Amino acid sequence: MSDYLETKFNDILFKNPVIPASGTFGFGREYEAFYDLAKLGGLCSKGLTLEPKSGNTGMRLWETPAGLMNSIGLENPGIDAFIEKEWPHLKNIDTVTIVNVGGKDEESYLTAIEKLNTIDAQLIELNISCPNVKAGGMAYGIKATTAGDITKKVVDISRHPIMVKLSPNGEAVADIARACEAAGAQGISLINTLQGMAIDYRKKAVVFDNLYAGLSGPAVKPVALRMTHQVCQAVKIPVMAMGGISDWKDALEFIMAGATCIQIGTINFNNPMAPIEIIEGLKAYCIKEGLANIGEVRGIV
Amino acid sequence: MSDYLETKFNDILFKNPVIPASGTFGFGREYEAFYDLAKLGGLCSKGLTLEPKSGNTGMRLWETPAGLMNSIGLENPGIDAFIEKEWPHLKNIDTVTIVNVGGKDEESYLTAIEKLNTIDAQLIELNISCPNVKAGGMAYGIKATTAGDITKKVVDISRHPIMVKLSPNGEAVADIARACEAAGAQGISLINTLQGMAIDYRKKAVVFDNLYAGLSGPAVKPVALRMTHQVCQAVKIPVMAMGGISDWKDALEFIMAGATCIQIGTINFNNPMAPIEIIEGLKAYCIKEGLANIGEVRGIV
Amino acid sequence: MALVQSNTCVSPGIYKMTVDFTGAVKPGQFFMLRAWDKDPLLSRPISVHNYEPGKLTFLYQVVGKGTEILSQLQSNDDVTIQGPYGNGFPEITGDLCVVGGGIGTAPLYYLVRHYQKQNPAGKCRVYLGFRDIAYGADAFAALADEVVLDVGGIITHKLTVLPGETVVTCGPEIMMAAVASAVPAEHAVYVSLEAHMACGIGACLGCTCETRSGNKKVCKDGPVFGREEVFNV
Amino acid sequence: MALVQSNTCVSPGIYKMTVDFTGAVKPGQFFMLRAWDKDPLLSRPISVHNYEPGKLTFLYQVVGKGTEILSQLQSNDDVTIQGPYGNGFPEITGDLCVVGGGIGTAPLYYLVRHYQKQNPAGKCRVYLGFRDIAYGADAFAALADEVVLDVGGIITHKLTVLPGETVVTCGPEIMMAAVASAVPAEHAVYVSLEAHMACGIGACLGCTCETRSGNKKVCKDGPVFGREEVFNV
Ligand SMILES: Cc1cc2nc3c(=O)[nH]c(=O)nc-3n(C[C@H](O)[C@H](O)[C@H](O)COP(=O)(O)OP(=O)(O)OC[C@H]3O[C@@H](n4cnc5c(N)ncnc54)[C@H](O)[C@@H]3O)c2cc1C
Ligand SMILES: Cc1cc2nc3c(=O)[nH]c(=O)nc-3n(C[C@H](O)[C@H](O)[C@H](O)COP(=O)(O)OP(=O)(O)OC[C@H]3O[C@@H](n4cnc5c(N)ncnc54)[C@H](O)[C@@H]3O)c2cc1C
Ligand SMILES: Cc1cc2nc3c(=O)[nH]c(=O)nc-3n(C[C@H](O)[C@H](O)[C@H](O)COP(=O)(O)O)c2cc1C
Ligand SMILES: Cc1cc2nc3c(=O)[nH]c(=O)nc-3n(C[C@H](O)[C@H](O)[C@H](O)COP(=O)(O)O)c2cc1C
Ligand code: FES
Ligand code: FES
Repeated sequence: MSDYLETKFNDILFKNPVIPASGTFGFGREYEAFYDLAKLGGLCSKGLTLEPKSGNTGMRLWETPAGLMNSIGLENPGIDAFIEKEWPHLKNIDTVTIVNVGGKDEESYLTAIEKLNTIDAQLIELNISCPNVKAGGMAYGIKATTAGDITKKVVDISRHPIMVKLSPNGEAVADIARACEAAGAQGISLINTLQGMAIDYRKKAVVFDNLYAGLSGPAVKPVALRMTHQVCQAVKIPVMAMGGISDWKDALEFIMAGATCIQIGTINFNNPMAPIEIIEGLKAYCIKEGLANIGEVRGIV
Repeated sequence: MSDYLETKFNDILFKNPVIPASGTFGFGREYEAFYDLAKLGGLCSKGLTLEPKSGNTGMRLWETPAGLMNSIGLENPGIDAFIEKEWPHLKNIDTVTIVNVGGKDEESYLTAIEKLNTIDAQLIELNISCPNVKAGGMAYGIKATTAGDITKKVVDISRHPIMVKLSPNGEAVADIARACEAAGAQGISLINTLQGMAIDYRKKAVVFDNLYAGLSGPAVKPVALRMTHQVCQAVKIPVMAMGGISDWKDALEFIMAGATCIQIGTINFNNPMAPIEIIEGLKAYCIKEGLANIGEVRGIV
Repeated sequence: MALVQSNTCVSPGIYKMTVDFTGAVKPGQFFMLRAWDKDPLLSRPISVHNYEPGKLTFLYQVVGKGTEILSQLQSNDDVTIQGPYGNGFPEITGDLCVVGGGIGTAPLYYLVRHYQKQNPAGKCRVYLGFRDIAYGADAFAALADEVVLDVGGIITHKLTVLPGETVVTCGPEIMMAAVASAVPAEHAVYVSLEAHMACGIGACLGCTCETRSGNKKVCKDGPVFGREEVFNV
Repeated sequence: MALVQSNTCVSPGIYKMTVDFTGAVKPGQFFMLRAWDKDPLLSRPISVHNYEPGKLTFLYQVVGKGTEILSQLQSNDDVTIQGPYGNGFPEITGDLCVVGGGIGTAPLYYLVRHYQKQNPAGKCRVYLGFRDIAYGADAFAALADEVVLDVGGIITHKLTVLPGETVVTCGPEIMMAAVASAVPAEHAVYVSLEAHMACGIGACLGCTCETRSGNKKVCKDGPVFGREEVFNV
């Protein structure tokens, strides 16, 4: 990609601001059949936890109007297996790799972070916002005090910059973002999924074994855009925004709201080429509007 | 309608549990061209405030995927004009009329409630959750303490039962519901609109003069259903649920989640006959399932 | 539900659709159209371009998802139409001067036809302005006493209103505002406004416009207003 | 994008669609189909019912919005297909016994054709069970050595597996489980699972099923599994 889209997230240089979102892109391999991953601004790993997790039982996906509910429950091979089996492949891709880390308690977060100190990841996305695991990160992510607390402890021991991924389900998101910034976070990403519920009226039963699940996709875009704007107004650290982005126009709106980078989630399932089309769309927009770099419209609203 | 759908909300008898939602149905007159309003379980007035309000300037509507954002800003003729011009018409309709009341401060809420003591409304919906007026109700609705506080004051002076309409934008909605119950509310309704944002990338500007606006429609259903379930688990007073209901199946899911009645909002715009079709659909469901009354599936999940 | 009789492209991006409909329809009224389920969520307001019993015609421009879907309808497809809604143009006596810009010319055709039927002796002149490509001018020429056509310019530059004429204008707001201030005060001027609409019937208050006499609903109190109500003239 | 060659109703609620496609396609694989934008949001997994170069056939049942939209496609319409995905059935040597239930018969037709091409001397027997109305039995009868058809009953009641047969089953999970426990241990039994899918390619972990060797993805590691992997037999 060209200079039109080059974007600095602190001192990390992204070729472009477009990054597939955690959990919607596996560890990238599946999408190599569609395009060269080096075209991406970066990519973000599936949410990892210290121990391997087999995820939630029962139904894991449910479609809603313009949305998708998921209850994957952080199924993942664990940090060790990731470092051994996925990282050697990922590190050779010419793009920024973000490692997404979840945890069930302080200790599991910290041990996971320590293990990641052994690899040369460029950015860690601290997931304190997964609504799908009972003893999970969201407990930290819905209150400014606990969010700040865990962020501080993680920042203290990590040799990598920490971007904290916020939940849309808690108290005022700007307060939480400020607490994370104060605790030393080098970036904020948002939003994780909105907590929702599905009932199968035919079966007279809830759809998900875990009762509630996470809503994502185009349906959530207005909420995600509002929260992105609130957080961009509240903090000085860069923001990586997501939530329902499905084309370059949506991506542009998040950038106009102040986001430095944007992540592409659910729409990957609808259109595997979406990230590439968004990159191309943003570039065409720069050319058409006579922008030297997309950064010229960042935060202009 | 028949006994299949008769529903008691405390001691108020509704012919059926289907009620058009505040702000999506004017004062009912416009829909009389489509059907006899007496077929409805009830109807709910546009949000009223003590003084007439001309509402928000600029764009007021914006479509989103499976959703609608609005920034009406509680345009309404004021309580006095309502009592004088609309109530005489409404009170003669053979259905339950709910009066929705918003306010900018404690005094305006209380004076409005006092004025409503002069008419024979059956139920008041206390709107502490409108995201579209700056000094508006939502300030009360997003914290349990303030929500409980205003509820108590209103309950104390109202001769009508008070149903408090909750915001999905605040702290844990179950806590807020509990606080309202403890303060003497006789019912809870939810959800009001989710706070969202829209940007018009062509104009490089925010869409709404008021910056943020309220999201409703099918897109929000999973969130509304989750909150309905949480609140129904948390309180003993009856719940009137809404948020994205577009057909009888959706309505049934909210009832299965524990709602006593359901309100029909945005979908009225898409299909003016929606409430009637929902009533008929629920009745047909009862017959098909051999239920004597829809209440048999209430709260079964 | 109405059956589509025909739906054809009459100019790049401009379609004319005729559907089965019989009922009382006034010029300046509109229908809410949909030919989709929930994506987009809302119906789309489209003015009456022409009407005779059994035959209701719309002229519309493809600008987004809704009009795109409409443009793909074929004969015998179903389209949901609700209406007619809105106040429509007032009954005009005396001479008529219409000023249309772009797709704003759509409702003026039925107005001119109706006017001529009501006022066989009346004179009717038509100004049409287009940005790039004109459409529908021939049809107006077949009806009106005079048609002034402008492409790429500013139609109000050409506008001279004759004594006794009532002026009706529909087009981009900026054009209608220019007409409203250009036409001498002794002429009545009516403008047809646009607004994003949800319900189309006056229930949602989403289409409110400020007028001299307070808020009005474009869908129900309008879309036609006297110029002095909505413009500072 | 692929062009629809034909799309016809073959039985109430059951459609057969043929589209342009050329590539390597194994029996038991599936494609992700869509003919809509974002309502519904996801593509729909549909098995390969038959394939020859230039001609890919699906057989599907209308059960909801997605399949409803598919059923309305006409010749020369576009449909987006991604695939083929999934492991497909293993290459079978020896004799073959297939057991299909309802729309689960869809992938078995191509399996039988392929099997016979690879094993000209092999014997192939087919059991087909339907709840109300049978479809496709004639086509199987034209290929297979024997077809046992059951409507309204329980197909496993009729099932006898002959020595040397490999069993392949696709249909409601309860039927496949019954087949899995009915067939003596010396026969290999393969089952084709269903799951709600978002990506279809192994990226979302939404279609996971528990197997003896841990979680597997139905879309990528399956949809075909050995019975001992997924059923307690
Ligand atoms: C009373 C009335 C009569 C109308 N008559 C006609 C007509 O006869 N022929 C015709 O072509 N158009 C007419 N319009 C405009 C037409 O309704 C819009 O172009 C249409 O709704 C756009 O829908 P869409 O899904 O294609 O575009 P969208 O994707 O919804 O929007 C595309 C662009 O059009 C704008 N837009 C959307 N809805 C409206 C609206 N209601 N009014 C104005 N701009 C809008 C959007 O802001 C956006 O810039 C009329 C509008 C009104 C209010
Ligand atoms: C690998 C695979 C191959 C398949 N092959 C065929 C085939 O050849 N022919 C055929 O008719 N169907 C096939 N199916 C099932 C088909 O994918 C679903 O029927 C379809 O997705 C339903 O979409 P819908 O929008 O019409 O229904 P929806 O409105 O989405 O749902 C209607 C009902 O179908 C269920 N359903 C939805 N998606 C699936 C799914 N992916 N799997 C199972 N049930 C589902 C829902 O829970 C609901 O009860 C296959 C499924 C898989 C996983
Ligand atoms: C199937 C699925 C799995 C997800 N897994 C994770 C995860 O492991 N870690 C995480 O931080 N977010 C996860 N998410 C959330 C997304 O990264 C993203 O925050 C959310 O989906 C909103 O963006 P979208 O609307 O573009 O999908 C997941 C989302 C989906 C749909
Ligand atoms: C145009 C519009 C106006 C509304 N006005 C009010 C109002 O005056 N008072 C109120 O309590 N809620 C108001 N609401 C919120 C609805 O009553 C309802 O809570 C919300 O729209 C969610 O339900 P729905 O998804 O079915 O529309 C309004 C909603 C819309 C779309
Ligand atoms: S569109 Fe609803 S009031 Fe006019
Ligand atoms: S459907 Fe996504 S992993 Fe199988």
